[in-house]
Amino acid sequence: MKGSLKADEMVGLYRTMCRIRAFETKVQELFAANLIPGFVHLSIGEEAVAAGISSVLKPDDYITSTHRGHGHVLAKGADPRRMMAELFGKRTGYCKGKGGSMHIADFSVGVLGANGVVAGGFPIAVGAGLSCKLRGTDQVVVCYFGDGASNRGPVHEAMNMASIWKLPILFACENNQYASTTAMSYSTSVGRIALRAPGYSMPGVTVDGNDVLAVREAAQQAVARARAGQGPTLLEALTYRWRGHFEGDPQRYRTKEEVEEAKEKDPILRLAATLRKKKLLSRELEERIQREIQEEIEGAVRFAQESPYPEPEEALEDLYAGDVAQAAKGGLS
Amino acid sequence: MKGSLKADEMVGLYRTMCRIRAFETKVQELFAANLIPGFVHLSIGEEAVAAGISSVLKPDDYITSTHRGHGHVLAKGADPRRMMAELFGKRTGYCKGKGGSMHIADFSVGVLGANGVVAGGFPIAVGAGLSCKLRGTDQVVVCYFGDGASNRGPVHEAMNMASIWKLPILFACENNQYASTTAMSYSTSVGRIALRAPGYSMPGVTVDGNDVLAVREAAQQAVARARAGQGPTLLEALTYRWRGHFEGDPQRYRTKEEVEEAKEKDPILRLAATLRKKKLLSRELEERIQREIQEEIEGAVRFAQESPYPEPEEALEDLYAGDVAQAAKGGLS
Amino acid sequence: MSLRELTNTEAMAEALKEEMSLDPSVFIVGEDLVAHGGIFGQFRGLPEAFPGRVIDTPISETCIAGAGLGAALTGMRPFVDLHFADFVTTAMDEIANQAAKIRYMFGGQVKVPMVIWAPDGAGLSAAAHHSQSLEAWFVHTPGLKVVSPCLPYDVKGLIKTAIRDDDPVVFFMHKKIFGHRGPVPEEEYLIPLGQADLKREGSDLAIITYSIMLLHAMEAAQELASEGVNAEVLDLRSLWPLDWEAIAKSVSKTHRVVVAHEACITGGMGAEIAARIQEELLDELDAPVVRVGARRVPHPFSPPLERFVIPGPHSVLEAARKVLEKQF
Amino acid sequence: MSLRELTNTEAMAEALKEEMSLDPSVFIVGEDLVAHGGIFGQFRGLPEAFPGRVIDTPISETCIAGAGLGAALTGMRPFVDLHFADFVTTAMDEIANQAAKIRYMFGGQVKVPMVIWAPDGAGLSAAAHHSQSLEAWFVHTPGLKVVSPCLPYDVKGLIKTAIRDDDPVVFFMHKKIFGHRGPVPEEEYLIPLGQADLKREGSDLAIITYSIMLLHAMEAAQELASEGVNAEVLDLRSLWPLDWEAIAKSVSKTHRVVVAHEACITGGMGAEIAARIQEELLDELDAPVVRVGARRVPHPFSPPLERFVIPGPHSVLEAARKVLEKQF
Ligand SMILES: Cc1ncc(C[n+]2csc(CCOP(=O)(O)OP(=O)(O)O)c2C)c(N)n1
Ligand SMILES: Cc1ncc(C[n+]2csc(CCOP(=O)(O)OP(=O)(O)O)c2C)c(N)n1
Ligand SMILES: [Mg+2]
Ligand SMILES: [Mg+2]
Repeated sequence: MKGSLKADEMVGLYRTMCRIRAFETKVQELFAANLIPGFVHLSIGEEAVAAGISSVLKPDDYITSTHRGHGHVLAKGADPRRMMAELFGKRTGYCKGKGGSMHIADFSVGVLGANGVVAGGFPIAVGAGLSCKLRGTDQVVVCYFGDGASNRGPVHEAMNMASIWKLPILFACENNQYASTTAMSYSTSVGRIALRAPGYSMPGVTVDGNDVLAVREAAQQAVARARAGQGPTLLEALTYRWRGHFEGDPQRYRTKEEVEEAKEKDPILRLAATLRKKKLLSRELEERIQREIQEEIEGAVRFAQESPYPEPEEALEDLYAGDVAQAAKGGLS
Repeated sequence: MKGSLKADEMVGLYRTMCRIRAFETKVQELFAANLIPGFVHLSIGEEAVAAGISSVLKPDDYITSTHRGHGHVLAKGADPRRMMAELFGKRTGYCKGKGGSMHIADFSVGVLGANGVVAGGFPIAVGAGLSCKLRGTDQVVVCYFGDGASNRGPVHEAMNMASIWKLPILFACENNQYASTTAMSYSTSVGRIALRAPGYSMPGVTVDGNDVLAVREAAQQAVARARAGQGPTLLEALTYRWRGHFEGDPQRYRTKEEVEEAKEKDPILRLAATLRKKKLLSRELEERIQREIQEEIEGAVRFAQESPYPEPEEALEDLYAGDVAQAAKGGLS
Repeated sequence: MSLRELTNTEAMAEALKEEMSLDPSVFIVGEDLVAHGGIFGQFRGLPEAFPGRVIDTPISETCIAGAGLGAALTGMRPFVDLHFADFVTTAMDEIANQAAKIRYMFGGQVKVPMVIWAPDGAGLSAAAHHSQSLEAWFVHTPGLKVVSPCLPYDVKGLIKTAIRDDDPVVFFMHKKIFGHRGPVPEEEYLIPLGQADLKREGSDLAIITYSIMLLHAMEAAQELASEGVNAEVLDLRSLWPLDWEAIAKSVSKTHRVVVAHEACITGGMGAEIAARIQEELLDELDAPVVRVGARRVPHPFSPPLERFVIPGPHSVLEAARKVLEKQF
Repeated sequence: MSLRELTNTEAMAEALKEEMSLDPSVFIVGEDLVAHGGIFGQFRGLPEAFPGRVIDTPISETCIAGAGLGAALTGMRPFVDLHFADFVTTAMDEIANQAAKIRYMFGGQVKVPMVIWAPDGAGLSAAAHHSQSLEAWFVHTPGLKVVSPCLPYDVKGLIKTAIRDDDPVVFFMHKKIFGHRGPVPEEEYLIPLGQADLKREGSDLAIITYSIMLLHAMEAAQELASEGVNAEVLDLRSLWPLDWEAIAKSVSKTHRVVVAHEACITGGMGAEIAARIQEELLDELDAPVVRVGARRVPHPFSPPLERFVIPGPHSVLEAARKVLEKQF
């Protein structure tokens, strides 16, 4: 299986992971420099999950994302310039500055939205899956979520509904072992989230989430199953969050050593090593990839910085699609 | 195990089931005669579950009940006179007429309340279990629920929390195969609710819910486990609802034959046969039991009928325990 | 226009039937819809007429509402039945944090054409978990539209419009009005959201109301008429958008106002309307606006208690008398 | 009384420490409390001082709130931390249908001594899911008490009272006030629920407010003073029970009233207060009551947008000028 991956696909996975890493490393810097308002949650170290999964999706497939969603969104094909502009709160951002880091969406590439509410994407994913089924398309939906999210009620309702209706959904758990300050081993009544799948008569698979090839392979099976009308799959990818829960997190709940140890399992270095062994990643290619990415990210930052802030009154736009927009503006509000 | 039950305990189970049946059969008549307002959900045919479980509980153990709760409440030791008065909406009822059939509670015998919201009892049961643990008592909590309830989100959150904290809870599923008009085989992604227990690392047991001895035995193990601080158990009792979902239900979702067939598994007749075989239920004893129960139920009806309705202004009482009661009355409300 | 009499149940089913015939993206989802055509028969005939488009669910209101949203975001027009308005409590995140905000949070990228429908109201001894009127929560939630009509004509027209509307519409119908009959044209028609309807013209006082209280207000107005008082009754039908022009017109004409709903007075829709009337039209008032609504307790079960808690025609009458008394 | 200056964070932690020392049935439950002493440090020191009585949970707000209720029904006094007020949407059934109604539904059999605490409010570019002020929903829900103080003195006294109160108290604190300092006596004291506090005496106009808007109102009042206008500022502190006497006194004294909160104006607490003032004290008003609050949109992320949506001192000032303008 892994062997059957084409060379350019493998390099593509590498490039995707590097783009996510570069984007978020830049965000980290910009946030520290007070250039990004609000709160930022980074997925550095977890890039293999989004990269592996998105590599088997089509442009019109859907994803629902989380508060830690830059990677999901980038991997699904969103434009880093409009993402960065959104993080800056600029009018050229995906949400015209109304959303920020926790609320990025790009409906044109199937991103149904990040979400500020943990597990908020589950019911939406079920609805999107039901919609695919009712419209008779072969689209699939990926519902990203964390280990912490797995204990919220909507997860249960969504998995049950997806199963009884055989909806084309991949429930993708990024198990990074913590939910904010809380270790999964404390909060969760089962050692592996995937062990809950039998309760919904769906396949439950746990993979090494730092091995992008393993993630991709498992996702491929799940997506094939979904497209074939056989229903949802629960895929759990074991990984680790390198940064704090949010930028600025004092992280008293874990040791530096634990973090350093986890960093040794860097999914990017790991794939790089594999590629080099297979002679797929020459020094020149690698330099070119990094250079292109740096240019792209710097371009995104430039775009964001040069874009204007929205005018205050724009806060009253985009509430309603229908003709009440006027009424709402004219009203007391 | 079954053999180790004492004779009077077995007869006690029989008596409990007959009391529930008699109470509800009377309620059915009274409702049909327009003497009971609102809505009524009867558990006729399901008596073995409440009877079997309550037989292993102590008076200070807790239960949370459901919209179909007369049996749970009676079996836990509530007074049928005050129950009946409540169903009539009388001032002498458990809730002074404020609750009705779906909202009976008797805190003096550990009944933390029926509930009009399906699965509404789960979080309350978790809190009661946590309270037992924090107070260091050996009390246990039984959380009754239906097959339909099993698909609601709070069930998931509650089972996970109960498990991680090893709370003394028996999650008791009365699987009567329907939730209102909806068959469990349609709504539920797993053939047996108990199969969801491994997802919470707790024992999951399915028993014949028309066999009160089997229910009792399984409950006994679960309760022993809970009292020993080993955590919760999910017990599923397979049974059948003889009446409509509510009194008046046209029941287009199932056939008369299906109902008739199910009635052949009457839990009361079944125990009666066992008792007779063991020579524990002479004709005289049986007649005495039935006579006593009839007298008790008739007494309850008389009590209810002779009791006064509350005065309208009593509607403003019992909202707050603190001194705001006055404020609330004096206020605009 | 030829007129027939339909019940609200029939008017609602007819509206859905028409919209489902016109637009294949419309579907209905909720608990216990198929076997009995909904608990009030409001979907009768539709499961047969539109196989696969009336969808029974598990008991999972959170996910039902959220699934409606997910479907709305991806090309469908879901009509979500929440079973009882009291159970919106289990789907508040999906309604108030997700459906209401998604278009705005995402900068207007997407439309959210969904209806969240629920029967509300008291009067059937259904007690505290099956009797509430919670519309005020949703009026206070930017991004939602809120509708609560009473008569079959309005129900039909507004159901059709709500389905065609590209924003999330929370649609309440009082559970005691399903059997209420009224004229409904055979011809197709729509009623815009945000348009009140003057159900009775008058000059001495205005009763501003909606949902079942319309019936009580009409009864009270008739009683007042027999006493020589000419009350006008304004049926809001939509609570958001709110037809402020119609309200202002009634206030400026009558100078005396009662606002009546079945929900709890404290913090109810009547507070918003009264506050705004005094804010914008204080000089027009000859007496304070008087609010009618439920007392601030949960709904008790026993009939004498419930009758005491919820308002009826007598409450409107009492409020009207109070408003008429005052002479500036 | 000897006075020290404490931040709200410190005042809150001290109140909890005192109550937990006095009463072993008090415990704290919620997400992410132990490692960092709560997201604002509001529980700092407590996990160590009271082992096992500050309890971290999974992300399960529905069950956290409901578990608080279950514990309250069985002899404990839970203090439930809901993390962010926005997430009450996930626990509305437990709060509004269960905790609020249980005592009443069951005929007064039981007490429900629990506090449901959450940080609310905007101003940190936290966007639509982490910025709301939702107190109006709970004031509209019979059975709940609702508290929302601003200054450390009030926070400490009200946290203690809320814990000792035998009814469910929903307790909001604005997330921008945690670092705000103010005098707090060393000696123990309590502040009754339902008692407003006149934070500034004045005769020309009354600003009725609570939570962070108190700070904005004080700033506006100072500005007005420099213009020769003497504004009085009434801090409600509790929203239910509501100190109607204090409101009536301010209204009757000043005849000009602004009601200010950060929540959305439409259907907010200001609607209730304005409606009631005109209902009971219309003759006292020299001008309409003017409401200040957020515009009716979700909270946008970008600073210029957010500043435009939520009210500040300038909004109070503007409203005050409007109220002062009018001459009857
Ligand atoms: C319903 C809800 N509860 C709590 C929060 C606060 N919160 C934001 S992220 C988070 C932890 C999420 O953990 P996990 O699902 O494992 O995702 P991760 O952050 O590890 O990617 C929490 C508690 C929230 N946003 N929504
Ligand atoms: C949250 C919620 N959703 C829906 C209902 C309406 N309802 C009442 S009972 C019921 C069916 C419950 O089925 P089950 O849990 O199997 O219990 P049973 O009635 O079979 O005893 C439904 C849908 C409700 N009361 N609460
Ligand atoms: Mg995590
Ligand atoms: Mg059932």
